[in-house]
Amino acid sequence: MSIKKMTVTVNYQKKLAKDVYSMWLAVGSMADEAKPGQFISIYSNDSSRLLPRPISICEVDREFRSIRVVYRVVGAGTEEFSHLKAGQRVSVMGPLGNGYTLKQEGRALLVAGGIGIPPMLELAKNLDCEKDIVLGYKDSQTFLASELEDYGNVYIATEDGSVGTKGNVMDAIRQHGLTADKIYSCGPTPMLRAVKDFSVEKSIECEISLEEKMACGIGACLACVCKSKDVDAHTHVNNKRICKDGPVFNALEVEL
Amino acid sequence: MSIKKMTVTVNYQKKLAKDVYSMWLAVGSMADEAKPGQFISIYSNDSSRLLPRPISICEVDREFRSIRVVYRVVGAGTEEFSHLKAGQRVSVMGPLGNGYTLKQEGRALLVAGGIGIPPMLELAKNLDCEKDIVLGYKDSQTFLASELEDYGNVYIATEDGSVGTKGNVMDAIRQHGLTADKIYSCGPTPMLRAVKDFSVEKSIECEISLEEKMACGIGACLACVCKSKDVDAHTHVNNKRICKDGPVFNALEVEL
Amino acid sequence: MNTKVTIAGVEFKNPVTVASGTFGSGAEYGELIDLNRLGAVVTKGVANIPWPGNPTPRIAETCSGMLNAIGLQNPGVDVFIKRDIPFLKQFDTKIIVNVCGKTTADYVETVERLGDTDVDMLEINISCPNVKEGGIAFGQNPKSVEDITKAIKAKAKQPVIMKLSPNVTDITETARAAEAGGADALSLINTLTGMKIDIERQTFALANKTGGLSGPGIKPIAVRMVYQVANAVNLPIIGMGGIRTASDAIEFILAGATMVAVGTANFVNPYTTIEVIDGIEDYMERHHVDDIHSIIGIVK
Amino acid sequence: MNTKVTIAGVEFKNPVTVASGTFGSGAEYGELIDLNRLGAVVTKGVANIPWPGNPTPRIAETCSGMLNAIGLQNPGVDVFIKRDIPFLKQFDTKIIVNVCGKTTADYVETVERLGDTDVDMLEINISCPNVKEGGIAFGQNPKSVEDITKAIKAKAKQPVIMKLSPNVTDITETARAAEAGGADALSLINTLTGMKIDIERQTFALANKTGGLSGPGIKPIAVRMVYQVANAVNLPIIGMGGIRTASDAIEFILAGATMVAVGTANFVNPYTTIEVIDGIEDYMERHHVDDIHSIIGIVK
Ligand SMILES: Cc1cc2nc3c(=O)[nH]c(=O)nc-3n(C[C@H](O)[C@H](O)[C@H](O)COP(=O)(O)OP(=O)(O)OC[C@H]3O[C@@H](n4cnc5c(N)ncnc54)[C@H](O)[C@@H]3O)c2cc1C
Ligand SMILES: Cc1cc2nc3c(=O)[nH]c(=O)nc-3n(C[C@H](O)[C@H](O)[C@H](O)COP(=O)(O)OP(=O)(O)OC[C@H]3O[C@@H](n4cnc5c(N)ncnc54)[C@H](O)[C@@H]3O)c2cc1C
Ligand SMILES: Cc1cc2nc3c(=O)[nH]c(=O)nc-3n(C[C@H](O)[C@H](O)[C@H](O)COP(=O)(O)O)c2cc1C
Ligand SMILES: Cc1cc2nc3c(=O)[nH]c(=O)nc-3n(C[C@H](O)[C@H](O)[C@H](O)COP(=O)(O)O)c2cc1C
Ligand code: FES
Ligand code: FES
Repeated sequence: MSIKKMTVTVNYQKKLAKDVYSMWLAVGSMADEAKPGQFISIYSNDSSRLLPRPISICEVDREFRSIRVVYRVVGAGTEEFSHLKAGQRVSVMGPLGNGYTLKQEGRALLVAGGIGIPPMLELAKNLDCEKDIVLGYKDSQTFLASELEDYGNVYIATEDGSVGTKGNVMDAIRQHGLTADKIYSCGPTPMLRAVKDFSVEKSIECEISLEEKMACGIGACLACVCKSKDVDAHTHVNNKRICKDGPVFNALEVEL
Repeated sequence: MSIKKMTVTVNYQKKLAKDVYSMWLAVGSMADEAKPGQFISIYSNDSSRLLPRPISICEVDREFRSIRVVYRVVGAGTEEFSHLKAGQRVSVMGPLGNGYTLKQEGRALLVAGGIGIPPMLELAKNLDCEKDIVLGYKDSQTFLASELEDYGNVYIATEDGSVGTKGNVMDAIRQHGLTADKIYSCGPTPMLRAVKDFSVEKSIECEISLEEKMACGIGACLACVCKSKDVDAHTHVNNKRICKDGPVFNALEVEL
Repeated sequence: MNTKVTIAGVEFKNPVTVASGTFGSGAEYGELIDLNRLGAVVTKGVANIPWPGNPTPRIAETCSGMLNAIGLQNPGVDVFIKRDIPFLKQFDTKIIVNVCGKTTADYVETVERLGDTDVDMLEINISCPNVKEGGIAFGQNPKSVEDITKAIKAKAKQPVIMKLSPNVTDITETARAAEAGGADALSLINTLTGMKIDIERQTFALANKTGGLSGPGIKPIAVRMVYQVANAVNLPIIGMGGIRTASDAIEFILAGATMVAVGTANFVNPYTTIEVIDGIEDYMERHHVDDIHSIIGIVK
Repeated sequence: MNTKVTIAGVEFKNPVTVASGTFGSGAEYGELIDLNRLGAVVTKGVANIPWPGNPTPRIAETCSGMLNAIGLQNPGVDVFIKRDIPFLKQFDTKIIVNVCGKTTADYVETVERLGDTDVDMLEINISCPNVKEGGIAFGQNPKSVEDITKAIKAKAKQPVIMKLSPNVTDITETARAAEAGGADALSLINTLTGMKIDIERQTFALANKTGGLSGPGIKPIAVRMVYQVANAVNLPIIGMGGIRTASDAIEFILAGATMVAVGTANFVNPYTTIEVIDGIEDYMERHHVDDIHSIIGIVK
């Protein structure tokens, strides 16, 4: 697998919900090897903003060699991206990180919250087994839910109760009595912690995707570490690099 | 006269010669009072470039409340401006500086070199007298000459002799035996020095437009001073602010 | 909502002022913004006699910053008193006069001349990197900071703010020295000494070779120093260095600044001060802060 | 055209290397660029034993810069010797190992362990602002710079580069101290101590509170210091701090640097080093420079 940095063209951009945008990028060969759970680094066109914005791969179109990202505007970088129009150019590096390990038999439970939802789409497309997909949102500003319905049973939880279960993803899992042979998860740390506890309690294999501020995005700078249970083979301390050794980890490997 | 800073829309941009661009900006009320010899500050859209680029007013269209600038790409800022397309936005401040004092009787001699030529167009349009216009270029990459022909007799000098007189503007003035009741000039310092000497020798009133690196553009920071003959009323030292007290000076006021 | 702050008995209607040398004495920016809105105007440095300043080029752009080596050109305190103070008195804002000098006697002379005028405070620039004598030489040595502070305080009729240089190993040392000398407040940071080379002409971009680096690029250094000084001395701080938005200003306030000054950003956007004033109020509303004092220095 | 430079007897095919800590030991960037092109690879700091580094967040973006407080996480010199040196030996480039420590004994131990390995030079980091012990504490005091340089030189089998901190009042003092201690070369600058505050969460952006500021925004400070040091000591200088383009690198060379290192810019554009190498050649061609030595330090 080879990482590339290149300037690519925006094919299409669309607003999905309040502050949430979907953008297709014509990334050429970068699309050939991209896997669910991997991410790309997107760079600002403004030269005062140096660092890449890591954004998960939401979908891959190998035929048109394009990658889709779905992101929330939270600061200056994502604000800038949201103004990109079809035909405009942006620099990206990828594909980065390891991605999820696909288990094609049994029953899979995909659990994601907020802006952790996008990677679930390419994952669901690539998982050839029974899938329950639990999505957590703050309110009725949901996104990607209907697209995910094509690939599994979608259950929604909203904090304000406006759609689906009132509460968080764990409330929805309990309400619907969901269980599985493998759990795949992405979302805010408190959610991941709850999902991990659930997986431990039920002895279900569980993969989670983590987030941290990044500089290099490729494992060189040691900015983006998380605490690992064991001494890590690369760093020889209890630190794993999220950008290189992750962002997807077996839930048991890491401390949350 | 009131100075404004505002974000304006590009109406039209066109390449005039190698690295030389012409751009019309819809500046609203800024066009109402703009005078020949004044300039505007154009700001970069890239937030790593803080300082304004001072660019002379080349033409004013009061009906359509637009200002035209003609500029040469010499660095990152002008490079950025050259990519602006109709409909795109850019921040400008103006109108700045004092402008030329128009003498409407007798014979005027307009002498400009290189990227000092643009302010001559609005000046020529506003001078209601006989005009000889001497333009200096490096080579055959001339610009604005034919537009200036509508307003006076145009004489060209090129360093490589490809058009008009081989040499500089002074060579052309001598070759054509030009003289005048008032000289208006803008261009590189060595040229201004020669023009000043000529005006002194012939006892012709002469106004020249100077250049210096600017920060505020409005007279507050004292970045852009030139040496003045007398102690200046504002600064109380022998320094005048080009942005505020100029950029146009009586040639006798300043030391070059 | 209260945004009034008081420093050494002088009350400012809000904590926003301008950084010396970026705003003249206000006349030019007064054409673009309402000076009545400002907590105070800090003037360009003034000396006992007129100074011609440095040769040009005096400034150069850098990434998210600029270098300046104006060299403290100023018309001298006489003209200043006759022209600039009456101009500023027309507005409902406080007047802080920035004072520069080559020797302690120069500073003291200027401070004495200003004693009977209607200015509210004095800011003593002992940190200008662009002049051969005085300036930064005073500001890099704790002993001389203390001495000059004492000498000025002995004669000053208005409260004295000492303006510190960031070009030091440990800014808390010079801050403590100013405190020991009797300073009423501190302002920081002045510019960091920098250099730009024009590689095509193979010479310095500034006639003065070096210049002072200012602008958003230096903000993290300024915030760090304000934080350090706020936790080292018991003096109010006017924080500055790269402030461009209300968020930047709030960083300084949370780090421990009682007031903030907008410098280089005036050149980029002359409306910055007004936007900062309004933005601080928005922030306070959003965070339910009734009195600005309750957020000064709360990040520890 | 000659772009070869020699420092303390070590010949580098060109004057371009990377800044410690921004390039790991080259393995990751080796997937993107050809390491054979580089004059040298400078590794991430390594200590006598593994260090876990600081808690996260370890970095924060700033205007034209970034703050880092990695805290010198490293696997320890044993793993480094076993894994990273053999990896780098595969390439036709020089190996400079950056060494960190908490005490002089730590540094000396690591330097001794590296003595029998195939590394070309040692770069001693006495200027890291992000660790409680060692690091910057050594680098801000001329006396301790001289002492630690001597102690290391007494044991080092490879030439020793001392890496200086910009967080000092006068960098020529620490440079002279390193020279007096027997340093073979100097590298500068390390990062400037900075701070960023997250105003919404009202806390520090970095877990370590402060971090080191790097990137294009600090370049004018770095160029100034390289110029000052080049004119104060007789040692070759590896210049760094905000280099992003060949033009930036040439500024450092004209100011007096014999080599240049690309740091933060690797994160922005992993091809920076290659572009800088090619760009320096273009510049030399355009300016009819046959030997790079004829432009080192020519701006005076
Ligand atoms: C592996 C990974 C995958 C991600 N996938 C997505 C996704 O698919 N959709 C999405 O909307 N967001 C995703 N994020 C979060 C996204 O990276 C941040 O929201 C984004 O960087 C914010 O940039 P900004 O300039 O708008 O915000 P600012 O706050 O202005 O950014 C300032 C700096 O902090 C960094 N930063 C801020 N928030 C985060 C964060 N949560 N994680 C890492 N760095 C951050 C930025 O990259 C930048 O360097 C992902 C993060 C990681 C680590
Ligand atoms: C009153 C006045 C009127 C001008 N009118 C015109 C015009 O009509 N057309 C035109 O092409 N040019 C004009 N110039 C020159 C123009 O300002 C510069 O070419 C331009 O600023 C270069 O910007 P840059 O980012 O491309 O170059 P860079 O070299 O990257 O600029 C770096 C910095 O230096 C400043 N700078 C560089 N060259 C000059 C210069 N010659 N004068 C002042 N500042 C400079 C820039 O503004 C910027 O702050 C004028 C200058 C002045 C002072
Ligand atoms: C053009 C210019 C002129 C300055 N002149 C002075 C001065 O006369 N006296 C002074 O104390 N500081 C002077 N300074 C420093 C500023 O007041 C301020 O401390 C510094 O620029 C940092 O703030 P900023 O990044 O917001 O500009 C000057 C700065 C600039 C850019
Ligand atoms: C993420 C990061 C890690 C760094 N780690 C080290 C280090 O281990 N040892 C060291 O001497 N310098 C370290 N530095 C400092 C750089 O080597 C360099 O001196 C500094 O970043 C200035 O150069 P730049 O602006 O090109 O990045 C580090 C810098 C960064 C940004
Ligand atoms: S971002 Fe550099 S190691 Fe992960
Ligand atoms: S640019 Fe500030 S005084 Fe002219």
